[in-house]
Amino acid sequence: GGGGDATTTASGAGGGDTAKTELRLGFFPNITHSTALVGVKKGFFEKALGANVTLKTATFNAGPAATEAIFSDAIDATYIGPNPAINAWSKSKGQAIKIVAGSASGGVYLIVKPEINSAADLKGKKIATPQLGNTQDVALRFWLQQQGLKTDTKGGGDVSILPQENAQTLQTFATGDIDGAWVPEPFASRLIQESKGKILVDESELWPNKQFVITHLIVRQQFLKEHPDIVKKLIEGHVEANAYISSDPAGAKEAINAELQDLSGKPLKPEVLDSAFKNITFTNDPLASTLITSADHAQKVGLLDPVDLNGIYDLKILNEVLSAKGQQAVSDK
Amino acid sequence: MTAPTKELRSSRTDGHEPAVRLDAVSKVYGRDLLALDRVTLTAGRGEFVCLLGASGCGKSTLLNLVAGLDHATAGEIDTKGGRIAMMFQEPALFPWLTVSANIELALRVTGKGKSTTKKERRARAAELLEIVHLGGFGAKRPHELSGGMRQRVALARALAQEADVLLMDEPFGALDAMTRDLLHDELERIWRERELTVLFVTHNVREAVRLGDRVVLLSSRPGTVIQEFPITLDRPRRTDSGEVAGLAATITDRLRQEVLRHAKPARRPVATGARGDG
Amino acid sequence: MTAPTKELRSSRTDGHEPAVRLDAVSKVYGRDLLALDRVTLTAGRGEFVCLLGASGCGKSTLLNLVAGLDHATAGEIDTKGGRIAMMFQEPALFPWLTVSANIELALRVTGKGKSTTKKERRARAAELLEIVHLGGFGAKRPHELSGGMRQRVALARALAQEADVLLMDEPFGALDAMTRDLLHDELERIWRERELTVLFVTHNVREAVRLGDRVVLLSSRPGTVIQEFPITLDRPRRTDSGEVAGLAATITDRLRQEVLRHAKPARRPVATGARGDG
Amino acid sequence: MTTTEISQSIAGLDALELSTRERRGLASRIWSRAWPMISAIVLVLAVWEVVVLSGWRPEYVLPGPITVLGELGDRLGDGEFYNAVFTTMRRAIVGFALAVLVGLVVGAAVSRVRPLRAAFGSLITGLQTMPSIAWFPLAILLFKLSESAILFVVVLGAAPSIANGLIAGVDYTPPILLRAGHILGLRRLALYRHVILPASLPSFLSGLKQGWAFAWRSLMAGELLVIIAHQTSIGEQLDNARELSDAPGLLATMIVILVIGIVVDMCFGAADNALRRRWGLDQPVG
Amino acid sequence: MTTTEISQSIAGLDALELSTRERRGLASRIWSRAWPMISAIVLVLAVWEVVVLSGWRPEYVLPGPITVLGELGDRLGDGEFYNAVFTTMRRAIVGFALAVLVGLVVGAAVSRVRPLRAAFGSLITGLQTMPSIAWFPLAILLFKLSESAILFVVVLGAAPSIANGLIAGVDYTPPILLRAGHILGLRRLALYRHVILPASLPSFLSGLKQGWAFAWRSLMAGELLVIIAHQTSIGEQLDNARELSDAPGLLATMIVILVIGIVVDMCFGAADNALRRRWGLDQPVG
Ligand SMILES: Nc1ncnc2c1ncn2[C@@H]1O[C@H](COP(=O)(O)OP(=O)(O)OP(=O)(O)O)[C@@H](O)[C@H]1O
Ligand SMILES: Nc1ncnc2c1ncn2[C@@H]1O[C@H](COP(=O)(O)OP(=O)(O)OP(=O)(O)O)[C@@H](O)[C@H]1O
Ligand SMILES: [Mg+2]
Ligand SMILES: [Mg+2]
Repeated sequence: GGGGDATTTASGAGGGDTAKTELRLGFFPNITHSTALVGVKKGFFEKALGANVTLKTATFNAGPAATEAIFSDAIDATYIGPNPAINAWSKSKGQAIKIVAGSASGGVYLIVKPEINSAADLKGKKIATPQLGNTQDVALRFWLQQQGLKTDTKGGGDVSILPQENAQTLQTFATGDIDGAWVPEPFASRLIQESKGKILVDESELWPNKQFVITHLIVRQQFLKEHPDIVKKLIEGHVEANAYISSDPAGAKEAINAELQDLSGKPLKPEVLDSAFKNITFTNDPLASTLITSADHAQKVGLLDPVDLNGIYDLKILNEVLSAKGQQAVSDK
Repeated sequence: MTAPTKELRSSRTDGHEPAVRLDAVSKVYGRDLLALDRVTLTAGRGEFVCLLGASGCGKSTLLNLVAGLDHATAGEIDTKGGRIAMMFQEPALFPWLTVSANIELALRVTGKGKSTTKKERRARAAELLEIVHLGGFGAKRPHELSGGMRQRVALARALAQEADVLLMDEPFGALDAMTRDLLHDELERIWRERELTVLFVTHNVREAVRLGDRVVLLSSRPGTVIQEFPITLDRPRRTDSGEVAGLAATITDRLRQEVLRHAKPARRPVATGARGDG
Repeated sequence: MTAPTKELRSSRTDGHEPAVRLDAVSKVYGRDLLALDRVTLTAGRGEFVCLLGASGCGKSTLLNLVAGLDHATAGEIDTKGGRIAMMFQEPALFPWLTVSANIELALRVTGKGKSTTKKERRARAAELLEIVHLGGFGAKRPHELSGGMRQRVALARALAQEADVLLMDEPFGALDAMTRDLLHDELERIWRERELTVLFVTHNVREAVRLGDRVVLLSSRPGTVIQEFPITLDRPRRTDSGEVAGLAATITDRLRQEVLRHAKPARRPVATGARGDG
Repeated sequence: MTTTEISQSIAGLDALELSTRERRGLASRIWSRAWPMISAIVLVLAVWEVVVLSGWRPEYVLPGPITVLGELGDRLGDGEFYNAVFTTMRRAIVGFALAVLVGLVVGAAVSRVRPLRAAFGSLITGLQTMPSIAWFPLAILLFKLSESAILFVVVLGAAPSIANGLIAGVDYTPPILLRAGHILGLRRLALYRHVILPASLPSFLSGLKQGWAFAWRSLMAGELLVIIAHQTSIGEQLDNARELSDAPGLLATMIVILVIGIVVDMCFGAADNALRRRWGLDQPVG
Repeated sequence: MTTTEISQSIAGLDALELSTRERRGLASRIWSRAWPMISAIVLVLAVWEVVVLSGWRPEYVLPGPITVLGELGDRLGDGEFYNAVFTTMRRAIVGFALAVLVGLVVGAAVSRVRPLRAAFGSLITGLQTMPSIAWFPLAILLFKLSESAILFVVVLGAAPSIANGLIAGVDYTPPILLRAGHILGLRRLALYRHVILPASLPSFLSGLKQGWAFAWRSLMAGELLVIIAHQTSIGEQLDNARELSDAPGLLATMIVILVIGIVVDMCFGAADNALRRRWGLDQPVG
């Protein structure tokens, strides 16, 4: 495929390393995408890509748009959550994308009204999730199933699950229309701080090593085939950014808020940023096992047709980069 | 059928209480088109007044003012004669209603019509359509009628209103002589029966003499009353009678003078003369 | 001004090549309203044919068919006479154009008009407005004119088309006698100059006699030709001349018979007779 | 032949023609309306298939008509689908009916009361341009997580359009008809009911059509607002298809939306044709 | 007084009246149009404040007018805001202009060519009911992440409406005018240009108005499609405010959208009034 318009000129023109090439990178203006925010703000990507590759960024508000862009050859790589990645993989029958690195983990909670103290109290209550069949939705359903509470995909059962946008969840929780929500940061922190919610479940408690994937980096397979060198540089920048975040959290937070301000005009409130940032771990490990387990759970609660995730990961480059830095390799199992 | 005697009905205003009175009424359109210039005119209760005048002299404007559809620029208009019905120069039928429904609507809104049932109104509409010789056309829609037929429906609708004052703007302009004669008779009969006050605009001088108690001549733009002719011929009159023809000839002559006075410099340069709107 | 001699112009069709020919033309509206019943009629090139008939007898329908605006149910229509202009029963002016622009549009579209400049057309429109005695009204919009004035604009527009066949549907119905006389003269002059073929519908028998080479009488619904009167009076004729009046009286009598034949059972029950659409 | 004979024979002919016309009516008339549509559909499908076959984009991005129609067929075989259509149609119809009511009242008031018009006239178009999502917070504030919240969004989307259609109709009512009504003694509400409303009908009808489109689009957005137990809806399906990057599902849902839109338009079209026939606007021209 | 004197004196009076009228024009006429609007605004703000003061909902869910106007004021003081308005208006105008072009061509073709109408007539309304998000994948597919993708969505949103307005206008053109045009020798394109288009102008204008609303709403959605670096837009601000549950920001953005909608409506209103005056539709009735 070849690019047609101004923003995509040189891409796909062939693997000429000397020619000036472009890397079109997508991400969301969202704290779980901090690796990208920091990487862009602090110039880690640009530095890694060098003079011959121009970085073009595109921001999206949600996974589907990013997937559409990848499918349509409009971007080459993007930070994205686990669900859209699985969807992109399964819908394209393993042709469209590869996960090349992990980015963030954790930071997902079941926040409930103060009077709710246990799973049993949830009977007859309304709990929101961001989207039917997404990671949080599946996690909630699976957890409730384990607690012996019945649910169905239409909001019926012992606990009524209402998929709605996170922004709407903030409002409906504040007005008391829902009793709780299984949401990622920064919404979890906002529910706690603005509407006196409390944490009933920390999702990381449910996973081995208290880690599970929430953001990772995917690339277009075609691009990966044609420009493995550029992908490698991208991953180098990615690893640099994550290293910076763990070495200088304060500086990272500053960079994150500055970039958010740039992109959406509004930075996060410091206390929200602090609390959210604390709850998320930034890691290069895509935590492959958690993705596979999550997909398994989704099948169990009836939200996903059986899907073969074999080959969704391509961590060869990441491991090269990591070993060059003397870090431990990650696994795709 | 208890019509007042002819003598009483056809008399001039003098003794009567006026039903319509215009006092030095002027009308300016836009900035400077003077359409009516201090027109003073009175129609007594039960009087049949015909208005004659050249094309564009302000006859329709005058009727509109009397009907209260437009406001006079100067002067006063009194219409104490009761409720007003009007037949416009165009039929102005409602295209979304059948012919019968157009008339029924008028029956429904007006006076005693309010207490009638739909069936009564339908029957009455059919009667009115018979009067204008359109029996059997009640179910048609206006666009299915010929020009003259539409005009007759408009007449039936105006009659349906059972008003006290009837303003008619060239009501029979699109009719052949025969139909016109028949309708003259009908109109005269209804006028007598209901003691209507009628203001009747026409270009047909014989028609004016045939119907009117009085014929009022308007000058060309700006319109103003130049002469009034009381018509004292006995009723019923006939359009083709010698008396009517004679009187009509007199009035036509007077009208001709008036038109010629305005159209002074013959054909082509008539325009500057005819403008008169400066 | 090189008008052919009067004798030649006012003759009947016989020798001439026909400009308009209707052969057993019938028109049915909807399912069963027979408006025209096997009408056969010919107008020679340069002939002035007047159509007379009661209201609703199908005159407008006939003109529409000749103009090609509607399709005959049966029969054949030939219009070899060249381009056709038409004046409708209503003015049918374009409300979004000024009076002058309405005429200019006609000038622009028609024949040689295509090669004229905007300025020439404007000047020509002003001339035409003078002819219908509306000089100085070019900048007005149709709604600012009186009924009769609009009709005259429509006439000017029809003349602007410089067609060979002119269909006119009660063109002077809304005009006073004086203006009408003046326009009769103008129309006759233009007819002579341009060797027009004219089909002229009117309710005014005198007007028909004043203008026509031939007067065709149509019966009431369904319309069909009942009689033709060749008018051999010398031109120029005058509407109020004795000869015209005499001939008009004859024709009126014939018309009256016809109408009475149809309207058999007097006033009220006329309806069933007048329906005739079964 | 006498006149009566002629007219009888014509009536006879007419009856003859009529019966054939009606016989044609059952096949030929439908056919004459259907063939352009069918050929259009075939054409579109063909072009689509050619584009897909050309390999311009992989199947998972731009699936071919066969895949999509297969997907659609699967759905048509599933009871869930009819539930979704039913739920959405119910909401659309209820919301639209409410919007018509509101639009009628607002349009009538604003079009005839001068200060109201000066105050709110332009606000109507202003409201019309407000995207549905902007109303979500307010909808939830007012109606909690109930179906009423969805209807609220639908009404806010469609009513301005309907009001505007009415206002345009009122503004363009021929003055001569208003005068005729006035002379008949019709005032205010009666004038409205007997003259202005019927005279504005064509414009009102086209406002209704636009209103339907607004209502439907608002509904598609609004159905994501509240997901009510055991009720799938078309809006939800559309969103899910997009969320799951399910191109065939998305296209199938789009086809469903198109078909519903076309059917609704045909209803409006029928009303419109009836109106034009009655008003005599369908006369031949030349 | 002779006639000329009278008409002169009337002209004089008229001139007098005119000058006062014009002097009033500068203050009073604006005032007479403005006061109902101002009072409406004051009324709305008052009701709003009362509701907020009543403590019905917490301030962060339903902020009061003062907070919101403060927020709006902040934005008005910020260059960013004008950039956003400028970007969005530019897109709206370009998209709308394209939509007018497309709508005009499609409307003209469909309204007069019978098979086209049978084939695509109903499809137009069908397209109109298609929510913008359904077009996103196609837009990205065709135009990548460029401004063209946004414009594509805007045109698809607005053009059907404009085409429908034109079609309705054509359908309701009085046959007598068509006949007059036909007799003048106007055929096809010329008939279109000189008769049908001007006669449909009122309906077309109202279609344009609806089209603008569709264009704007599609734009608000479409601006989320591609966020082009360093170009904020109103659509984006609206979504951000929502995403961040920033109630004052959301309301401030809604006010901006309303104001733009109102201003645009006033432009259409001015065109409309001019049209009605020229056509003589503003005559007194009684
Ligand atoms: N609405 C209007 N706006 C501007 N001028 C008008 C308007 N109506 C009428 N006029 C002008 O007023 C004058 C008188 O018009 P009016 O219609 O009263 O004449 P009329 O006597 O009825 O003529 P006709 O016999 O031709 O119907 C004309 O010069 C006309 O141009
Ligand atoms: N469009 C139509 N649809 C149905 N019937 C029509 C239509 N037009 C005319 N008619 C009928 O055809 C007959 C003849 O109408 P037409 O208009 O030709 O009469 P006319 O001779 O011009 O009458 P007038 O002198 O009143 O104008 C009438 O009975 C009328 O009802
Ligand atoms: Mg008049
Ligand atoms: Mg006629």
